[in-house]
Amino acid sequence: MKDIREDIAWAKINRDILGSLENPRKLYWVIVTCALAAFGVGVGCEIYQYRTGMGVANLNNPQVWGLYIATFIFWIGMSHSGTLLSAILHLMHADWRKPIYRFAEAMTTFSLMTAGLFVMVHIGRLWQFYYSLPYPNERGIWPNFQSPLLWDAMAIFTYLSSSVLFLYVGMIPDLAICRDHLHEGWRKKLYTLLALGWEGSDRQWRNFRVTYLTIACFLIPLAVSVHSIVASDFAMSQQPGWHVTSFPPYFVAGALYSGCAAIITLFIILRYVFRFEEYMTKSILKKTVRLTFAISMVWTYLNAVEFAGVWYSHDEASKAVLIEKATGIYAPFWWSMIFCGSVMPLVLAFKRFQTNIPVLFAVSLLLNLGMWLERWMIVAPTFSHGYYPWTWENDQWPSLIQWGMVFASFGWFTLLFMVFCKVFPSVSMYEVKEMVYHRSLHLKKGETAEQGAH
Amino acid sequence: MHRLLRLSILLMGLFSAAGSYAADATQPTLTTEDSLGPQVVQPIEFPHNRHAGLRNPNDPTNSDPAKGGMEIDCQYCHTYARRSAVAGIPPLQKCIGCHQSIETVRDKPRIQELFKYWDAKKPVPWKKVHDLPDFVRFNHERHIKRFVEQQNRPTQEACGYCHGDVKSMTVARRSKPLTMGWCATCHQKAHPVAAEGGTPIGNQAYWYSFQKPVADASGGAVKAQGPNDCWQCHK
Amino acid sequence: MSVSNLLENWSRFRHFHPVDDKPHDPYKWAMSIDLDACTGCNACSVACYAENNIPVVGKERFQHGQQMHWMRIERYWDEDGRDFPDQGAQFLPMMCQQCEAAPCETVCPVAATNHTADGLNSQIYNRCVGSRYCSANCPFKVRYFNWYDYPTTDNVWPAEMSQQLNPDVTVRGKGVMEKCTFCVQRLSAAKVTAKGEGRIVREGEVQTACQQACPTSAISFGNLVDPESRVHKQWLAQQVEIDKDEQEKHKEEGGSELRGYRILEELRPYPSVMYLERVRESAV
Amino acid sequence: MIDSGSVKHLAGHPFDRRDFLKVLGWSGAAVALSGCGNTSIEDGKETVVSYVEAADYVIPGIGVYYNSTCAQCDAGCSINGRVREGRVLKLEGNPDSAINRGKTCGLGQAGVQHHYNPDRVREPLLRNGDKGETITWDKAYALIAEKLSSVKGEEIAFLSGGVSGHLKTLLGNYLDSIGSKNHFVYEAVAPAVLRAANKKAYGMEMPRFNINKAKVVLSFGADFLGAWVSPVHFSQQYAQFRKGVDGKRGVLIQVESKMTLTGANADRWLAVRPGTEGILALGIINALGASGLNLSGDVAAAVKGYDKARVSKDTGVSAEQIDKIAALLKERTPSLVLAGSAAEGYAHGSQNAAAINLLNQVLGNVGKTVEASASVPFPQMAPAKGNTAALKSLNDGLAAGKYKVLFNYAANPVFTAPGALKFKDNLAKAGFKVAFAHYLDETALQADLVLPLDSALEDWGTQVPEYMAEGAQINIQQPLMEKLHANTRGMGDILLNLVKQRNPEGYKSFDDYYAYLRGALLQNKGALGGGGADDDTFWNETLTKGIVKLAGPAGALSGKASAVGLSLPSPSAADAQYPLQLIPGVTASLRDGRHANQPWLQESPDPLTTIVWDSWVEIHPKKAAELGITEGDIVEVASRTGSIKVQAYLFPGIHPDAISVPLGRGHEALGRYAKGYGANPFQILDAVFDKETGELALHETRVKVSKTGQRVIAVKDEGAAGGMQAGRKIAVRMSTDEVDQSEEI
Repeated sequence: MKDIREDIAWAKINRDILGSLENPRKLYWVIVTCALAAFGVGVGCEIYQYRTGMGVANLNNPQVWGLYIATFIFWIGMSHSGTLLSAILHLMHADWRKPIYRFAEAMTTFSLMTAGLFVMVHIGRLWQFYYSLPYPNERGIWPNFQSPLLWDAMAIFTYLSSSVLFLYVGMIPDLAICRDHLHEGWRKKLYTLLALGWEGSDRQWRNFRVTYLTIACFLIPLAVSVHSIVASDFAMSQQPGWHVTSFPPYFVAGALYSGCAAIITLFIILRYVFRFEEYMTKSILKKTVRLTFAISMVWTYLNAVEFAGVWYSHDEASKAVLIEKATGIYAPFWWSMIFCGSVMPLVLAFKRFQTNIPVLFAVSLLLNLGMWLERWMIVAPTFSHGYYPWTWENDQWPSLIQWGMVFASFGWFTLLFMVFCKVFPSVSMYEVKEMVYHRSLHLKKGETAEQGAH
Repeated sequence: MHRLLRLSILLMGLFSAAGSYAADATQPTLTTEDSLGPQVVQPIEFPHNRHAGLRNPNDPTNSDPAKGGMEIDCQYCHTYARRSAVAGIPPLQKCIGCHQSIETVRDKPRIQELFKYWDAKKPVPWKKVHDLPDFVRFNHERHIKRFVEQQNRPTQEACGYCHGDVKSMTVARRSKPLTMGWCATCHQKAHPVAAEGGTPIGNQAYWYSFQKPVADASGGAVKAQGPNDCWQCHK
Repeated sequence: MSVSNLLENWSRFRHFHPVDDKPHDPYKWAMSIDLDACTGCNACSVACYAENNIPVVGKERFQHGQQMHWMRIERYWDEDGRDFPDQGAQFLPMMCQQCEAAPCETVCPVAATNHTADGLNSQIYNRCVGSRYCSANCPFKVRYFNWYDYPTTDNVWPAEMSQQLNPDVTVRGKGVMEKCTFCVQRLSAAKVTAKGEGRIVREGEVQTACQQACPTSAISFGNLVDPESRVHKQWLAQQVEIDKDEQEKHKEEGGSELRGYRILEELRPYPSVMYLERVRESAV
Repeated sequence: MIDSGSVKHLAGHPFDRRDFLKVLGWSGAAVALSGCGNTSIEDGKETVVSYVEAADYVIPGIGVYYNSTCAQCDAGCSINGRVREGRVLKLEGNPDSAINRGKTCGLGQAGVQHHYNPDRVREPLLRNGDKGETITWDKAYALIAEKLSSVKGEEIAFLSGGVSGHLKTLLGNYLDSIGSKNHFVYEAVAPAVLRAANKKAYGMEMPRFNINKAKVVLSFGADFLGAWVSPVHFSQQYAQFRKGVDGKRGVLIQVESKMTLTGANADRWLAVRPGTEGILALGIINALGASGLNLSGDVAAAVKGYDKARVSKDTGVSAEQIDKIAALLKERTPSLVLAGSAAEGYAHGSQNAAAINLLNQVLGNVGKTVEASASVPFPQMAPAKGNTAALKSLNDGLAAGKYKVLFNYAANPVFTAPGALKFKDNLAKAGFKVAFAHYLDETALQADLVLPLDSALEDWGTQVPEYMAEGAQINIQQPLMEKLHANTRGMGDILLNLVKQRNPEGYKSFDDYYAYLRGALLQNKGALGGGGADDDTFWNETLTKGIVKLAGPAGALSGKASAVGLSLPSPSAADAQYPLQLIPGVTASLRDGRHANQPWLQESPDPLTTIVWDSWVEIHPKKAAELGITEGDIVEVASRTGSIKVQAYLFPGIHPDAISVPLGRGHEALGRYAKGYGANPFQILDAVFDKETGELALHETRVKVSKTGQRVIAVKDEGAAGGMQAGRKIAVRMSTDEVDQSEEI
């Protein structure tokens, strides 16, 4: 099985991929409509919550965070695989990433944007949000640089802006192709503007390569740090179940894991919707699946490390939280998380499933469910079973407003992502051409060698 | 490539320089059209200038209202300021106390209005001119004690730090911004280390910046006058 | 002002551990609560509602765990499986412990809660953006969030009742965190009076609302720095020191014969509230 | 400035102080709702209203303190109200009062919510069909005069709660003037049996109990820290008692079937079989005798049958425990034995109380920890003590159609009368019913004419407490602020007006009740300790202090608890149909329910169950397991009289043969914070009365409990861990042999 056919003509590549900007399958419009509707639900919830107060989310003391923060971490985590595919694999010269890195990178950007929304939704006085920004003000006071939440805000903002930049820079040659091939209209103007006068000269290519490489190098530590910092929100606090040294790598692993799972899901959708069967081949899917499997095992290992660390420590409160997770009211969710996160990926170990699209679609969704549950299981049980027994509680259940908001975030993400894929080429044309070229060279070399042997 | 690098370094430098300048230079200002502050319509247009304004040296009988005031001390009417956190408005009784024996102005419309309230035993519904937000605690008594009693400054000067030149106004207007940054400008300039009576510095509040801690001469506890933690002024 | 300040004070970042080498002077407000005298009658809690403009949230919101009582009375039972709790119940008034190294302070993104020179843990309502991180990190869970806009909620403060509101205390709107302040409005008033007279606040001059109401005088409150204060003497007699995470007396074999202890002291928040253990007669 | 210890004295400022209680335009007093919303400076939005005239000491921004008397219960605590800009903000205790010494309870703290309550009646209302029609006071007075003119004196009945002081005098005068002798003084929860027993044993109804002087307190269901007699006073005594006489910490033993707040604070809490308190008392006397204490012949004879085995069997208290208690009582003297409402509430309540008082006598406590109390030398001002026998007699009269006109003041019998009396039905038989009311409570809703009263913080009055702490004292009640509602009147003013209808000449010199009160107090200036002072000085000083302390000798104890005639029934055999004893719980904050419309009290968790805003039934976990009941099950509690539905709460502090439902909730009227919350156990009380005094036996209702199948989540402060500490050092306890309290401050 080949990653890509070596004999695709460049013109065909242009035609196929530019086609995705024109006429997707009907399913595309179904998805966009559903996403829009889901997002609308969230808007309604937020308006109601903003006007009435956070109480409508059925948060309480001590359960002050709930699904908003859990889903926030989920989306931050989701963003990591884009960087993995586009930057890390780029540096490692794994060329099979080429047809899929663009949409992965877009996924990074949009999931960060979704995560950012949750910060807003979560905050009690959204209208005073600007207090948390370090800007010069007449009061002469700064935000608290000690707070992991502030680090968070900064890390996410930096990561988001870098990701956008990376996505954009990597798109420039393709934008030029779009510019050159599209009919007149607003899109042509847009591409003209964004392509920055790209002509494909040698000098341009050289500068482009260096810039792209530089940003990729810059982005990798950012990606690691951003989720480490999100982990610090918990690890830096003092609460049982949160104050865990291994949280940063654990979070990063979890992030890559959920990101990879999401890539599988989106891979399958895009492949169908935009008729990318030629480019997003099953062979590439298989590689992604294997990567996912590897990461899932890392995550499982780190999970075990965390449990063992707690279990063999003298921290009775943390132990109590762990036992509560496994046996208390959250037990069904916790065990589902273990099942989805550590048992489900074993399916991916079987070769026959590694290219079975329906199975992979289902499994990838379950993996993501598991990872979402993981975030919830980090946040909620500590609140309901913290240091102070008097405030333990087990009847807090997120209200429909919270669920609505979580639901809507998927709508918002899908909406952004789908619109992006329709407006911009979601498969990198120039990189695919490169790939095809390299593969054909390789093939030729192989053929030559073969002939020589004869 | 190098040019690009140089350009970005230059840009970043410019940006941070501008940012830090902006951070240091932000000064609170009034946002009204003139420097006297917003106008407030009062039930009776009380002429502060007539009561507190300077006497006209050429008019010993002080008969012409257009030309001079009577130099009444602020605290003659606003007696609560030295005794309480709030300055308050004097009771109607106070106005009448003088005005019932000043026959010359009895038929003036404003005075007639005043007596109407008095006869009905109804308080005058004055509008607040200097109205701090409800989460702010400001203590008049402390400021009067410090400036007027300890440092012997003239009342009008001391009150004027926050209330402006009221003696030149008719109806008082808020001519200072009264914002947090504005309070701080004074408290940072005018309150360096004091030998006695200062409060030692906590920790975090300073770091967030409000007031710079200064070590005293002996190198001992760090002391500062005036507000030094948020709870001094916020309630 | 601000950038230079930021840079200059960088080195002071958390440098001043409040309980290290520099003791508070002239004030360090602290409390001690005698659990042997506390009867669990709730007078302190109601007094706190009256003094601090605490909203009554109503049945439904109480059920959702959204109650706002800054001072709660906890009731514990013995856990030895007897049929009857024949040594009575254990009551514990719990409010913000005004920790010296408060876990809530470091995590607030906007510095709405921080330490005052008097050793209080201040909460600045108007600075709060409502991230609720402070509550998440509070080991005692004594911070209460305004889940709704109580001032505009029906029947919380109808027109007549709003006249009872204490003008010295801000009425909190939705989205801000609040907690026990050790009645800071009373403290600052007392400090102003004292300062006007060129002295520091004397023992007995200021009481918190809970202390004032407590029918058994189980609560003492005062200036821990002042050697004349009852609180100072009590802490001394009980050998409880504010900057310890484990008291010397507890290190000895066999435990101590003194009653003073602080809750969750081992987490090193250095609480400013000392409790005195309840005593039960061994002869019956 | 807000130094709460100091009081700005009024003395030396002659003025008509009522002028200064005016509310200073309160928008100017910086009480804007939601301080956080207003983030910037505002210009000319708020109005600041100053006084027209002001006294020197009235300074905006500074609290002025006035002394008055708490009217939330009858204990007579003196309060000190903080007034700012003319609004009363908070009530503190008055340190000069021997009763509460500057302290208050939660109920007292909530007094401001009575005053500012949004559901107060504001206008006189006349019944028009199902509706109340607003009328003027003149019309109301005229109507009363008209109705009274057509009936005879004995056809008029006046029902009131406990009244004392000048109000009582004036009321007496009014009743005389209309020729009625039918004054019924009714309190739903009152220690009436105890009063009678005390009268017998000590010669006075309410002697002084010196808990602080006792080394051991053995309390038979007296909830003196919660709701019994004078809880704030006893709480202070309790604190001293715990510190100990001669450094020896006092020991509290509580004997009761349902744990009260006092029981929860006991060193030893004994779950006794309901109704066998007297048997246990006699058993302890017996054990004391056995351990060598000298018993007089009749006592020894009376307790002869009460050997440990029998007592232990009857009461459920182990023989070993009885021995321990006897040994402790013998060793540590003086001690104090208290008979509380739990012991009194049975058909043999008087016998129980007598047996308990006998124990006191045997221990030699009389004269040491039970002392004669002082009394006010004006018998006409002494409190009219309410009881339930009065209600029964009124009810009988109403049923017989004896009364045509009924006045009602400070009582809510439609809510609090035992269901078996059918009081509401009988009430309808009275032709014209006048209710003097703060709220439209259940009784006021049945009235034909409702007259709105001033709150206790707007009204003048005097009050004489039933329980005198040290010397005798008369408490002064004075307005702390201007009336909130223009058309409410003080009860004194109303009575004065009514009495003037009958006797205009005798009262013409009094414009209002204030003048009457002032006149009456000045008349007795000498006796009240103001001998030399001129009238104004004396009056101002009296108001400043808020208390008139009376010198004079305390009475002497007389009488003797006698063993003669003591006959205690053996515990009743199990009743198959109604197997459980219903114990109506009297909680410190809600009591008989008159203050249930004060939201602080509704939201203040019950100390033992931490439940708020609702009623519950306490069931012992074992019993609950037997019945298959878990927490949150809605159960039906049915007696012979009726049934209520209420949520179950598993409570270890209750005898398995008993259940308890708190009183005070389950209002059908009263106001927005009371109506519809919880259930009212008064409704299902059987009409069983104490055999000697005719008092309602509150604990004698037998019930059965059955599940309805519905469930709720209990609204309570307690979390999922219940009362457990999970091994963490949260609320810790030491035993007396481990602790060294000698160096304590």
